[in-house]
Amino acid sequence: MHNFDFVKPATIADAVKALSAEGAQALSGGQTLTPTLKQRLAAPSVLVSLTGIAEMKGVCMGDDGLSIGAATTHATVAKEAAAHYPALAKLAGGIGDPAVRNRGTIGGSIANNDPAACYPAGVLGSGATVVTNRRKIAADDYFQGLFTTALEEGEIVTGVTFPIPQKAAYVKFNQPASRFALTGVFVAKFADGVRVAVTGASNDGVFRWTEAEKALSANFSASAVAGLTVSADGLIGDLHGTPAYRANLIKVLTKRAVEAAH
Amino acid sequence: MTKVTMTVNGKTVSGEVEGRTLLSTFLREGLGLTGTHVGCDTSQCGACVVHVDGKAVKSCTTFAADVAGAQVKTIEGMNNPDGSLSVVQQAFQDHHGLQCGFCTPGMVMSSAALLAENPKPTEAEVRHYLEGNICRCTGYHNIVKAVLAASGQDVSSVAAE
Amino acid sequence: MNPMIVEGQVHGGVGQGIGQALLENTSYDENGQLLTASYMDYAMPRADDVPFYTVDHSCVTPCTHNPLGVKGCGEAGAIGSPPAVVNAVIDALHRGGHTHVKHIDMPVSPARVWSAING
Amino acid sequence: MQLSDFREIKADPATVWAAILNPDVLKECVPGCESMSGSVADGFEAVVTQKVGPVKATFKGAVSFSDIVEGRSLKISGEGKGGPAGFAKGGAAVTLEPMEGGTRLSYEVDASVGGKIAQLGSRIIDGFAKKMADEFFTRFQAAVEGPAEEEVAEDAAEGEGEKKKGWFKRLIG
Amino acid sequence: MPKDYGIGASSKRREDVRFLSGRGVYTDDVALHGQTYAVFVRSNVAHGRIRKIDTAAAAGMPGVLAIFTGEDFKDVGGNPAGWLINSRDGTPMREPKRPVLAHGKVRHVGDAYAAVIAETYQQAKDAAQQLADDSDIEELPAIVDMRKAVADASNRVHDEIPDNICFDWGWIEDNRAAVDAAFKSAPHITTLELVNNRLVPNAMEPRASIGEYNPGTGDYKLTTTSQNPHLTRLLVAAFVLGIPENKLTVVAPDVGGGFGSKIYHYGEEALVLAAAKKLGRPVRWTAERTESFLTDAHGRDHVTKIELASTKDGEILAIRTETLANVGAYLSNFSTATPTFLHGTLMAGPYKVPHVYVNVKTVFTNTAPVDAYRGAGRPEATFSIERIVDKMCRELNLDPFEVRRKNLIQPDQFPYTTPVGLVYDTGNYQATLDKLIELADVAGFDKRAAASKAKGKLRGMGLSTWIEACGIAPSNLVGVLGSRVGLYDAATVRVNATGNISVMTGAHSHGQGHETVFAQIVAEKLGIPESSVEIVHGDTSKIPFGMGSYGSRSLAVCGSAMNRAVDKIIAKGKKIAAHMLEAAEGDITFADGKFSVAGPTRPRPSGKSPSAPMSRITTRWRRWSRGWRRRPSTIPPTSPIPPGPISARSRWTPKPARSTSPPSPAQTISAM
Repeated sequence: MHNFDFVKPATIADAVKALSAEGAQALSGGQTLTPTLKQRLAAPSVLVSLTGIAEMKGVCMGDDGLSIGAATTHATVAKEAAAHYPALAKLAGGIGDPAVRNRGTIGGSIANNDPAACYPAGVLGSGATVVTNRRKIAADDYFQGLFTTALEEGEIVTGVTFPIPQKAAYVKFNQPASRFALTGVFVAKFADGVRVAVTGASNDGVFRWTEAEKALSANFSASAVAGLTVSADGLIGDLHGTPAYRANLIKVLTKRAVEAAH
Repeated sequence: MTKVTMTVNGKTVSGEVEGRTLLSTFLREGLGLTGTHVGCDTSQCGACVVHVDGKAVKSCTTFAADVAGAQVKTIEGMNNPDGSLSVVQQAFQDHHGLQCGFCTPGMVMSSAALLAENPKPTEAEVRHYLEGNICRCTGYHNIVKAVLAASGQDVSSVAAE
Repeated sequence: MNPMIVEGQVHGGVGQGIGQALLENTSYDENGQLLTASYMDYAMPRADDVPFYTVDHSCVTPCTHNPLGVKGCGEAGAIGSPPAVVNAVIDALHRGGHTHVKHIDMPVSPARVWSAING
Repeated sequence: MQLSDFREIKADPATVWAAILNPDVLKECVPGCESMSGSVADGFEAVVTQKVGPVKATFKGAVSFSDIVEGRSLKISGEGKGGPAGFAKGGAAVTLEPMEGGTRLSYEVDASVGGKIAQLGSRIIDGFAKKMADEFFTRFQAAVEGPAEEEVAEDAAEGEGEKKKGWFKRLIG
Repeated sequence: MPKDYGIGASSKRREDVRFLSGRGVYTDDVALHGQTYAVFVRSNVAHGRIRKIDTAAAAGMPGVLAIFTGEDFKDVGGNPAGWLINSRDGTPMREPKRPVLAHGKVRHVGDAYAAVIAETYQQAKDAAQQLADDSDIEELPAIVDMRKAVADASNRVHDEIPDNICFDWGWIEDNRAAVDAAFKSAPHITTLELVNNRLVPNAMEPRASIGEYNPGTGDYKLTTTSQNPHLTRLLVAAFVLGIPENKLTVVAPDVGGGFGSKIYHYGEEALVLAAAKKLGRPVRWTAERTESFLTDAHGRDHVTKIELASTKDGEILAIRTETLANVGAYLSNFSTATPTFLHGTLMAGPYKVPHVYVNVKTVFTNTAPVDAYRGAGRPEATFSIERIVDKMCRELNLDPFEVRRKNLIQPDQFPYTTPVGLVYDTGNYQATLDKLIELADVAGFDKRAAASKAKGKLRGMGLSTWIEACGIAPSNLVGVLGSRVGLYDAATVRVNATGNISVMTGAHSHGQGHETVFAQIVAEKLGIPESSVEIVHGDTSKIPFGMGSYGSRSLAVCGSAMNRAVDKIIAKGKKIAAHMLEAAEGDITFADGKFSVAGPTRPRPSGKSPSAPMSRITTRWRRWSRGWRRRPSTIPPTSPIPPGPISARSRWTPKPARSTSPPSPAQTISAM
């Protein structure tokens, strides 16, 4: 690992200031970034840990829905969101393994926007709002493709607010080695329609399966998805599954998610 | 170099670390606590699991400076005060839950964390909880059995050893 | 010699055999780049990939080549388990009507089973 | 990784051809390119920085041209060493055909990587390479023919009176 | 009632206490004063010609102490293959040199072509990157696919090997015509093409090595992750660096799993020794996991076409196979034995097969070396046989249990000579099969399958029956077959003055629990508590020359050596006891840790106790041997007992089974 200065600010303002330094990089749990640094695949000059910022931690139910601080660990979400948004809590409880869940954070996950990460599916599938130190960004605008988000230079995610659907579920098919999602589908039924977000499958990262949303909005049952087809174009093909297999998984997992939704 | 102070196995320790110093490096090289092992580069094998403020974390994926002030517990701090094996450790020995011993410290730390959270886990819960700890020797059979036994459950009906 | 240790050896071998049959594969691309160079892509068996099982060694025939009459056990589990697992998968597919599937190469991953069924 | 695609560019083949061989155009069009210098005959030296999620790597290498059929087709090959990340190689066989209102540029891209990026990143390499190729040819198209209509309209609304040309066109008059 | 002590008892493992307390000492846990760090510069291309390695910039970087390249080792030896195999035409296999560091060409991704030694790990890492940046390696087309490697001879892994084939082995060549004839006349033939997937052993402890050199004495010490420290010492000393064996100690402390991958000697071990000598300081190296994936010997990787000839009711008539076996870029130490004598000789499985012919072509490719991984050859053979037997059952609509039962060797046929050169000593395969059918509740399977189906799932049942040949030996026979080392093992048993026992063994534990199990043997035989027996292993300066642990051999071979050494101890003890107990040697018996006079207890002339425990014998012997007490005349000076502590060393190489058709290459065989 190349060396760097390590700073751990206590406020968002101090974090933003620290991140304005040349070569500064935010660290929010570091379960992806740290292995990357160990491999010398990145060499920031300053690492700014965001997990010491109290105002970015915690799970809180409010009028807009469930607000989760960006520095809240997956383990905390799994525990504290369970009463309010069980599908999301279950998603958080299925990320990585217990030790990873005790360090990794929701903010770190969605800022990274790994195409196989679970949280992007939960955020996009819920139609959540990503809150940064500068603005609020709708999930539909936030995720912009492979490892790409709407975040600008110096902008950090401070929290995410989830509207609570009537029913929802996340079903993930593990990549057998990394335990990332080979494909994962988040289905959420709201009063005004259904959202379906797919992770792990596309070269462009998380996306909404609009045909299924339409079909499920009309009839929220697994059979509504049965007649749909998923194109393999643009889907990931790797050691663990072909694009055609992932296309199949999208459909199968969507059905399972609909059946599991409660 | 900056100075960090934390409590390791009940003792307050301080040391000079670089920004890049990992908790595993600090424990092994700084404090000579070599029971915490490093078996991979990508935060998956779990041989390096320790407790930070009571929670299992991978010390090879945690910067020492990030846990300054924390309570850290390593495998060396797991024995009973009289030096005997704790319940979890004893269960691993009784049920042959280890062979080469390399993954064992992380496995014990994860198991202890599980039992702290969930004192009577089911077999499926044990297997799920240990998915971040890779063992190549045991086929996990006796590890799962040991954890169930450590929770006070009767494992005599588990498929013969 | 020590039944607990003998069975532990068999468990370990079976774990690796199940790994070979269902999960593990070393993959080089056509340029000789190793694509499975970490646990991110090389699927090691984890605790939730294997079940409890019974090991029995009651049918004893002592070895005649050494004074202790002992036979080795370290590798046995890894030798016999892969074909047992693959035979079981093929059997399951045949029982499910997929009788066109004659063989699936290891590791018999879900993706390969799906391809075999649909191929 | 291999892929083929085409673009229909609103410029004549001679203009497109000149753009392809221009190091300034390549510098602007290769995503993350920090410098590009040299000549078609001897090849270009290039420095390219790529950021993919947490990974940030700087590749230093060379771009060369081969199989040149003047005004018609050529192969652009690039190869760069990225320090701890390993190396990346890629090539694009480009063919120009005149069509009504411009040029049809078709390309066949192949890319390969070695070292850590191959060992650790195989799942995203194809997607990333595709994204890079798309971005390169999108930028190239924009450089040659100017921004897309809606962008022009937007810019115009902001007060820029003159219809924008592609910067390459502006460069060459 | 299960035993609670000695042989057959499930004694708890004594080593667990240190492992569970974080007090195990693995190679990377060893910290030495003045230690330095080695980092290897590894090829990013699978196949390339080294044009230039410019070390100047790296050498000037902070903390850098030394840099090595292939040039530094071009005159030392290569790391050899341990088993010579001849091709079908009688020509010996091709053996390219496997250098410490690649020279001229790099042949797989991860092939080390330079190493940097620095004061800290990070400094070494920085300089290694600089060196990589300053190296120019011309990438050549990679040879990856075995079929293409054999078909296209224009591209070569080793320039001097024209067809990328190491050898083309036929087993047994003389049987080939008969096998072909059996296929010609067979009522049914089943054919299957299959792959034994390539695996990485993945011991959880990555490989690590520390080299030390004492300039005052010229002594070297290598602390390394090895399953067999003596073999490593032999290879480093006799073949690679030419260090006199008496000047090199190899220590394998606690080893975190091996599964084959730590049998072999690797270039990193030679490098840290050479570097330690150059610097006069300890030099350490520990693999990152990715380095392990790139450079540990891989396993399996066979592509096989197997054919099985049978009657319509499933009686196996003949088996014929053609296999391409990958050996990777270089020959690892046992890589040539694995696809041949550990694979071809098992190709009859546990069945009565009259005709078997095996053809194996081993192929060089631009991939990591492939060698024995847990099972080594036997899993490949078993997978091929058991898959094709299953396929045959399906084709002929036969019950897989009954077909196996019919073909399994019968209990009264042992010792059984197979057509592939083995003699199976014992077994009762039918009884094992019956037990399996009972335990697995085969009768209830259809019900379980139906229950699964009702839940939308498919349930299947798979059966496999197989042989595990273990403890490959005997030495003289494997020597005839091409092995360049004997496959015996050794143990020394020493009775210490206080009556406790030290056992020095050639076998090395990397998870098997030798410290516990070996103590059980000795304790049982001597009738003393297991806690009185100490097992010493893993240090060539302390243990007799043994071949280490692999191939399920520790107990069968080393355990037998130990057993024999204990017998010698008892024999010695009897001589002393005869004197002490005032009886004839022939009347002394040994049981429960005590020497006694045989027959009904009778009063001794001196009136003393009629038995003596081992500790008293030892004390007495020590006094005699040190001259503290006069050696009794009942033990004449010509007695074979040498002076010194009571200790005995034995070696053991398993005897071949009696074969009915000599000469037969036989192994000791055990069957599950």
